Amino acid sequence: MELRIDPSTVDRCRALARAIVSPVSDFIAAHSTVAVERSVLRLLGVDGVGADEIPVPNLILDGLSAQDRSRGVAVAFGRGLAETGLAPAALGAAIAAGTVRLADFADVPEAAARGVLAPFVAASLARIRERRAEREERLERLPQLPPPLLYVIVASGNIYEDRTAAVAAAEAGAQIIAVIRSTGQSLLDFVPFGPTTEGFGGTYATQENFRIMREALDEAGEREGRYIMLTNYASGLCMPEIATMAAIERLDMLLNDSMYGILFRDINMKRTFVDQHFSRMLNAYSGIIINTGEDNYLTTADAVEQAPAVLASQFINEAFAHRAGMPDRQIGLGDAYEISPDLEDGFLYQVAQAQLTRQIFPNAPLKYMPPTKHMTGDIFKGHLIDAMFNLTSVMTKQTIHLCGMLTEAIHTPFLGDRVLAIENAQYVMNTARHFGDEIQIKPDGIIERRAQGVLTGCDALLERVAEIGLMSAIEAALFADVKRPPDGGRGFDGVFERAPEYWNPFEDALQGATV
Amino acid sequence: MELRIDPSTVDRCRALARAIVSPVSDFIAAHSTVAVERSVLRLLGVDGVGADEIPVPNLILDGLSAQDRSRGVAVAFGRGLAETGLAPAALGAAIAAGTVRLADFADVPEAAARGVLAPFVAASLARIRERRAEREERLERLPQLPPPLLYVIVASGNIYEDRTAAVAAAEAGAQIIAVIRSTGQSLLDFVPFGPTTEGFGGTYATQENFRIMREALDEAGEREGRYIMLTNYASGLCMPEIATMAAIERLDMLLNDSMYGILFRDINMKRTFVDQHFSRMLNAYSGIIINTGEDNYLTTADAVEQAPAVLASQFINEAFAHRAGMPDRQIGLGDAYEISPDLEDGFLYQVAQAQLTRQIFPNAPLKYMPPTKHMTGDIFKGHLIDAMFNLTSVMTKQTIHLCGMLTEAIHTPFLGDRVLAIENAQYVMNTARHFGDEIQIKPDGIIERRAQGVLTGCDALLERVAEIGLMSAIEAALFADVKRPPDGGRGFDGVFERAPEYWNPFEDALQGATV
Amino acid sequence: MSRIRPYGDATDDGKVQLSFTLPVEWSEAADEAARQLVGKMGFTDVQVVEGRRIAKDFSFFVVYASTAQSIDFATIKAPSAKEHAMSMDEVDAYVQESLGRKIRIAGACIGTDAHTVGIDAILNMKGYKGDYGLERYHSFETFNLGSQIAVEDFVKFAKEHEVDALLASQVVTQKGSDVKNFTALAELLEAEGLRDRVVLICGGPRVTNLMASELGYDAGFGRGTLPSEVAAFVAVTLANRRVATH
Amino acid sequence: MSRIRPYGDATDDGKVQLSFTLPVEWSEAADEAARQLVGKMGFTDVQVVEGRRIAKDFSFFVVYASTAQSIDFATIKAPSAKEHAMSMDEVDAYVQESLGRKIRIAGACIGTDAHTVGIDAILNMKGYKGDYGLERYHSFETFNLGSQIAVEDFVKFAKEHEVDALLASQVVTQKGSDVKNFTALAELLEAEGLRDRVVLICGGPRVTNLMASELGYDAGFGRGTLPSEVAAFVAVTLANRRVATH
Ligand code: B12
Ligand code: B12
Ligand SMILES: Cc1ncc(COP(=O)(O)O)c(C=O)c1O
Ligand SMILES: Cc1ncc(COP(=O)(O)O)c(C=O)c1O
Repeated sequence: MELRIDPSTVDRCRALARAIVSPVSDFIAAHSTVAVERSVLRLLGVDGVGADEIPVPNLILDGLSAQDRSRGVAVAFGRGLAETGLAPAALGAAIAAGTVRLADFADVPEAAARGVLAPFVAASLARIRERRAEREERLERLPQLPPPLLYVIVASGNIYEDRTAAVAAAEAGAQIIAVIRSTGQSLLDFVPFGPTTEGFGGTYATQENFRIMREALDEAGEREGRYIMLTNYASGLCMPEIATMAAIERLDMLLNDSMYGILFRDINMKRTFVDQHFSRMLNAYSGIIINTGEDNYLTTADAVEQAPAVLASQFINEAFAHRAGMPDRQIGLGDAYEISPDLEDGFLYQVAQAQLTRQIFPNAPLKYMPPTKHMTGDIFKGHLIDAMFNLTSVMTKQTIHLCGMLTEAIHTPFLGDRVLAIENAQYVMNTARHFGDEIQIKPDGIIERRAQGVLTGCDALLERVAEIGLMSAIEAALFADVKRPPDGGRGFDGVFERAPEYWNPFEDALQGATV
Repeated sequence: MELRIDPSTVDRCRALARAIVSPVSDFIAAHSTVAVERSVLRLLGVDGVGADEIPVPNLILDGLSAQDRSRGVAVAFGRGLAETGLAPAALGAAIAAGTVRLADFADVPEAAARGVLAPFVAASLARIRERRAEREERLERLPQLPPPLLYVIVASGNIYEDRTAAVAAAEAGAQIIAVIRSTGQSLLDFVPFGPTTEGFGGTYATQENFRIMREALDEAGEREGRYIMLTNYASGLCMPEIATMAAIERLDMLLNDSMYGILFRDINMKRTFVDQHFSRMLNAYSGIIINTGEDNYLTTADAVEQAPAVLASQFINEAFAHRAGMPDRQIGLGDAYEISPDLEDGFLYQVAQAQLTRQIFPNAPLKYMPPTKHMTGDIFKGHLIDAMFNLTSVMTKQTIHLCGMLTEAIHTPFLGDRVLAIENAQYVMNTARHFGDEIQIKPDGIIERRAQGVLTGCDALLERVAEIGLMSAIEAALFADVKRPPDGGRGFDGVFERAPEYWNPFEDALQGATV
Repeated sequence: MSRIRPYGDATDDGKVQLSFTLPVEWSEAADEAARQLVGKMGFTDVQVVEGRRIAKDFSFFVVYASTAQSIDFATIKAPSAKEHAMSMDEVDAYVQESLGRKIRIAGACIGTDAHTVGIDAILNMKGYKGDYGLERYHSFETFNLGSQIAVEDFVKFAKEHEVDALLASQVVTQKGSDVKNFTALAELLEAEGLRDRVVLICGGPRVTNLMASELGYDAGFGRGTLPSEVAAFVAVTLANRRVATH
Repeated sequence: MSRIRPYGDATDDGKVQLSFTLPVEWSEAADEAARQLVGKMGFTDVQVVEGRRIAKDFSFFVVYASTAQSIDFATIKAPSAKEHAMSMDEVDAYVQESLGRKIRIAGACIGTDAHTVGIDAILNMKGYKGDYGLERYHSFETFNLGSQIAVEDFVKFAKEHEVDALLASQVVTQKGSDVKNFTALAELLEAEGLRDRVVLICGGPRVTNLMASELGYDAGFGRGTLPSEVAAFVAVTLANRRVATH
C-alpha cells in the first residue's frame, strides 16, 4: 500500500519546520527554568521531601537568589558540596531540614564547585547509560512481539491496583503499559513523592511509582518471555524532572510534546520550549522514545478539519527533537483515530491520514491513539469503532498502538475492559495481518486525494507559521484554535535568562553525546 | 477492486454444472412427489386441517391410490370438482370430513376434470401475478435502501413475539426479515396449520404465520417509507408447498437449495431434486428470490478446505435454477464468513472468496451469511467478528446481508441483540462505504492466489462430479463429506414415477411462462 | 399495565446480560462461582455463557439471566428540563418580550475538571450538532470562564457580574467528585444569599435532571444536550420568576 | 480470604456491567426506570451510561453498577471430569492394562437435536483442535448414532450392543429441552436396569459436570472439551469399577 505524495512538498514542510524551530532554539539556549535546574539536582542524586511534602529540589530552588539561579543551580550546589563534604542527597536533606543554607557558600571558588561536581555528574550519566544498556540487554533476551506494539493504560489512582492491572494486561498481550497521571499533574510545579494510593483519574507520576511498576513489569516480562515497556507523562510543568526520574527508573517511553502544555494546559510557551528541550536531551541519552500529543488537536476540535494541523505539529515535534539530538527511532509522533463514526467513508480518511504519516516519517515509531471523543456509553458500538482503528493501524504499520477501550466514555479502564481491548487488537491485527501489503490504493481516488489535501494544507499552515514565527503563531491561535500570549500561562515565573556564566554540567555532557 | 481470474475456467465450470444437472433434469421430468401434488391442491385453493391436525392436502394425497397418484392429483381432484360442483376448498373440506371420497369419481371423464380445473388454475396464477405486481408496485413506491440489504432473523417460537421483533428490527434498519422455522420442520412431510405460539428454536412456517408477518411488515414498510421484505424456508420435505404459500402470501425470498435437504437433513435425493424443481418454477413465477444454503458446507466442516465445494454448489444451484426458468436476478447464491477468527490472514481469504463469488455471478443477488460456527459466549469478540464480516460484505458488494448476532452461540436473538447487529452493519458499511472501490488487489498476492486456487479446486471437483454423475457423486460423499444413497433418506416413499398420462396443470402453465 | 421488566425475546422474560471479572484463577469452579454469585444477586435461569482465564488469578464472565424484578413505570418521576422546546429566534423573541433585557449567563468547568468541550458546546458561538451556542443569541450575554474554576471564584464572579444564570459542568465523576463539586457550589451560593437570585444549572455526561433537583439545582442536562434546550429553560424559568431587573 | 466479589479496577469494588431492553419508549423517565430497576436488583452506585430508543416502545440500556454480593470461593464444589489427563497412547495402554479389552462406546445427539458437530468432534477420527477422536483409539470401539436419536432408540442400541459407555449430546437448550432429554435418558436406563452397567456421560456447550451429576450422570463435558479428556474419564471410571467383562 502506497500513497503517491509529492516528495518536494514533504521536503519543503520539513525545511519550514526547521526554520520555525531555529529562532526558538536560540531563545532556549539563552534561558533556563526552575524545572531544568531541579532536574540538575535530581540528576545529582537529590530527592525526598521536606516540610509540607515539598520536594527537596523545589526547596533548594526556592531558596536561591535570582542571581544564583541565573547562573544555574549547579554552581551554588557544588559550592555547598565542596564546603560541607556531603554527598548530594545528604546536602539536599540538610538544606531541606534548614540546617544548611546554600547562600552561605557564595565565597567558595567556582572551580572547586565544578571540581567536586564532576564525579557526581559522571556517575549520574554512567547510571543512566547502565539503565539503557540494561534495557538493551533485556530487549535482546526478551524480544517484543512485532509492531503494532499494544499499549494500554492503567489509571486506578492506586499504584498497587495499577500494578495488578498492568501485570494482568501484560499477560493478556500488552507490550507497553502507561500509568496515567492523576488529574492535572501537569499543572503542578513539583513532582509528588512516594507511592500513590489515592489519585483522581490516574496515579501520580512519582519516582517510587515508577520503581514499583518497573519492578513488576520486569518480573512479568521474564514470565512472558517478552520485555514489557513502561511509559508515563513528561509534558507539563516538570518535563525535565520527569525525564530524569524516567531515565533513572528505566522507563522506556515518555509523553513529551513540544507544544502540548502550551495549547492544552495553558502553560507558558517559553517555559515549555526550554523544558521540552532539556527533557528531550535526557530522553535521547537514556534511549527513551518520546510520544507526542497530536491526538489532542483531534479531541478538542473537528478531526477532519484538524488533519493539516496534526501533520504540521508532527513536523515541528520532529524538528525540535532533532535539535535535542534525538534520532528518528526515538521520535514517536502522535496521531489519532478521531473522525466521527457517523461520517460516510470516515474510515477512508483515517487510512489516508495514517498512511500519510507512515510515509512521511518512515523511521519514526509512530504512536497511534484510539477513538475517544466519539465513544459513548454504548460499549458495543465503541468496541467496533476500536476494531476499525485496530484495522487501520495494522494496515498502515503504525508502531505504538494505544488500545481503545470500549468503556472510554465511562470510566478509566477496568481490568476486564483492558483485556477485551487487547483481544480486539489481537483478533483484528491477526486476521488482517498482511492486508495492507496485499492492496493498493486507487490512484487519485478518495484516499489519495485526501492525503494530498492534508499535506497541502500542512504546507500552507507551516508557511504561515514560518512567516510570523512560532510564538506569534501560537498567539494568533494558528494551532488548535487556542490563543496563548508569550508571557501568559502557568509557570512563566519559573523561566529566566541565563547569566553569561550560566553552567549546567549535564547539558554540556549531553550536548553532542552519542550513545 | 477486481480479481484476475481465468474466464475460460469460469465458463468451463458453468458448462460442467449444466452437464451435471442435465441427466438429473431428465429424472425430474419423469417423476413427481407427494409434495408436488399437495402443492397443486394448495394452488387450487385447498387448505385447512382435518382430524389430528393433518392438513387437507395430505389427507387427499394419502387417500389416493398409487395409480391415481401416478397420474397427478389434478385429474382425480378435477373429477371430484366436476361431479360435486363444489369449489376446491369446499371439496377439500368435504374429503377431510369423510363425506366425499375421490375414488368414487373414477368414472368422470378426464376432459370434464380438466375443463372444470381450467378456471381455478387461471385464477390461481392470476392471484400469484397479482401478488407479484403488488410487490413491484410497493417496491417502486417504497424503495429499499441500496444493498447490502440488511437481513435479520426472528425465532422466538411465537409468531406474535416474532412480529414485535420484526417490526422493531425494521425500524432499526432491517430490510429483510426471516422467520426461522421451528426445529426440524424440514423433516415434516406436511406443513403445519395456523398461527404458532410455541415453537422450538423458531416458529413454524405456516400460511397463517406468513400472513400475520406480511401484514405487519407492510404496515412497517409504510411507516418507514421502505418496503420490508419477508422470507422463510422452503428446502425440506415440503419445498413446493411452501413455495406455494409464499407465492400467495407475497413472501419475497425463500431459502431454496437444490441439495441442502439431501446433505444436511438426510432427505432422499430424488425427492429433493423433484421438489426443488417445481418449487423453483413457482418461485420464478412469483418473483421470489431464492437463497441457497452453501453456508452449511462451512458450518459443518473446515471453511478453508470447503471453499471449492461452496463454489461448485453455487454453480449447480445456478444450473438447476436456470432449468426451472429463474433469471439470475432471482438466484441468491449463498456464501458465509466462517473461516476461523484465529487464522492469520483469515480476513484476506474471506475477501478473496466473497469477491470471487461476486465476479463469477455478477447478476446474482448474493446472499452472505455471517460467522456462526466460531462464535462463542464471548459476545464482545463475536461482535468484532461480525464487524469484519460486515466490512467484507460492503467491500465486495454482496447483495443480501444476513446480520451476524453477537449472541449467536447463546440463544436465538433477543430484540436488543438484533438492533446491535443492525447497528454494527450500519456503522461499518457507512464508515467504509466506498473502500472496496478505492483499493486494488495486489496481482499475484495472497488474496488473488487464494481466489484462483478456489476456482481451480472447484473446476476439478465439478469435473469429477460430471464424470460419475451427481447422484453417484453424492453417494460417494463428494459434497460436504456426507454420503447419501440414492434410495435412502427421508421422504423417498413420497417419490413416484409419472404415468404416461400424468398431468400437472400448473407445471404446464409455468413452463415457459414469462412474467 | 405499566409494570415493566426487561425484554429478551418475549414479554416479561426478564432477560439481562451481565459481564464481570472475578479475582480467581479460572477453573470449572470459577464458572460455578460466577453462576452462584449471579444467583445470589437474585437472578434465575443463570447461564454462564463465557468464563475464561484472562490473567493469573483473574477470570472474565459473560452471563445471561432472568430477573424477577419489575418497575411500575407509571410511578417513575423524571421531569424533563427539555420540555420548553424553542429555536434560537424564538428564545430571543421570548426574552425580549418577557424580560426586555439580556440574560447574563456564566459557565465554567468547576473544581479540577478540565473537560471544557461540553460546556463550550453549550456556550460557544459554534454550538453543538448544528444548534448554535448561547453566545450567538441576542438575548444572552455570556461569560465562559473555562476550566478548573474553583467554586469560590465562580460565585465571586457571579456576584460581581450580577449574572442571572450559572452553568456548572462536571465530566469527571470518579470518586463522586462531580457530586462533591456541585454540592459545594450550591451550598456556597446559599451561604452567600445568592441562590434564589440565580437560575442554577448543572451539566455533564452523567448528569440527569433528577439528580440536579436532588442537589438543589433548577435543572440538570446530560449527554447530548443542545444549547437551545438550555437557552429555553433559562429563559422560561427567569420569565416565570418575573425577577425584577437588578 | 476466599470471599470474592467482582473486580472492576480495585479489589472488592463489585463492579458489574449489565445490558438489557425495556419495553418502553425512550425518555428521561426510561433512563430513570432502568436506574431504579437495577437498584431493585440490589446493586448500588448504578450508572445508566447508555439509554436510547431502539424502536417504537423499546429502549436499550447499558449500565455499570456495584454488587454487594460475594461468594466464598472455598465453598464452591465443582469437581472436574477433566482431571485424569492422559494422551491417546496413555489411554490405550491404560485400558489394555486395566481392562484388557476394548471399551464399547456409543454416542448420539438425542431428542430432536441435530447438532452433530460437537459429538462428532469427540468421536470422529479427526477429533478436535488437534486432539484425535475416540475412533482413532485402539482401546475403543465406537458407535456414532448421529443426530435426532430418540432416547428409546439410544437405550435399545446400548442394550443390543452391550456398550460400556453412553455419550449423549445436547446443543439446543431452548425451553429446557436439554435437561428434559438428558433426564429422560437417565430415567429410561434406570428403568431398564442398565444404569449401573454403563458409564453415562452428557455433553454440549451449556453442560457442566456439576449439572451432569445433578442429573444422575457420571460426568458432563462443556464447551471446548477435547476427546482425550472424555477418553481418559471413561477409561479411569471403568477401571475403577473393575467391571467384569461381559
Ligand atoms: C476529550 C477528553 C479529554 C480532553 C479534554 C479536552 C477539553 N478541553 O475538554 C483531555 C485530553 C484534556 C482529557 C483529560 C483528562 N481526562 Co478526559 N476525556 C475526554 C473524552 C475523550 C471526551 C469528552 C468530550 O469532550 N466529550 C464531548 C462533549 C461534547 O460531551 P460532554 O462533555 O458530555 O458534553 C455534553 C453534555 O454532557 C452537556 N454538558 C456538559 N457539560 C455541561 C454543562 C452544562 C451547564 C450543561 C447545560 C450541559 C453540559 O452538553 C454537552 C453537549 O451535549 C472523554 C471520553 C468520552 N468519550 O466521553 C474522556 C474522559 C471524560 N476523561 C477522563 C479522564 C479520567 C481524564 C483525565 C483525568 C485523565 C488524566 N488522568 O489525565 C484528564 C483530566 C483532565 C481534567 N483535569 O479534568 C475520563 C473520566 C472518567 C470519569 N467518569 O470520571 C473519561 C470518561 C475517559 C476515561 N474513560 O477514562 N480528557
Ligand atoms: C452449526 C450449527 C447448526 C448446524 C448443525 C450442523 C450439524 N450437523 O451439527 C445447522 C445449520 C444444521 C443448525 C441447525 C439448527 N440450529 Co444451530 N447452530 C450451529 C452453530 C452455529 C454451531 C454449533 C457447533 O457446531 N459448534 C461447534 C462444536 C464443536 O461445539 P459444541 O457443539 O459445543 O461441542 C463441543 C462441546 O460442547 C462438547 N460436546 C458437545 N456435545 C458433546 C457430547 C458429549 C458426550 C461430550 C463428552 C462432549 C460434547 O465437545 C465439543 C468439542 O469441544 C450454533 C451456534 C454456535 N456458535 O454455537 C447454532 C445453535 C446451536 N443452533 C441453534 C438453533 C436454534 C438451531 C435450529 C433449531 C434453528 C432452526 N430453527 O432451524 C436448527 C435446529 C437443528 C436441530 N434440529 O437441532 C441455536 C441454539 C439455541 C439454544 N441455545 O437453544 C444456536 C446456539 C444458534 C442460535 N443462536 O440461535 N445449527
Ligand atoms: C503529550 C501529552 N503529555 C501529557 C499529557 C497528560 O498530562 P496531563 O493530563 O497531566 O496534562 C497528555 C494527555 O493527553 C499528552 O498528550
Ligand atoms: C437452504 C436451507 N434451507 C432450509 C434450512 C433450514 O431448514 P431446517 O432447519 O428446517 O432444516 C436451511 C438452514 O440452514 C438452509 O440453509
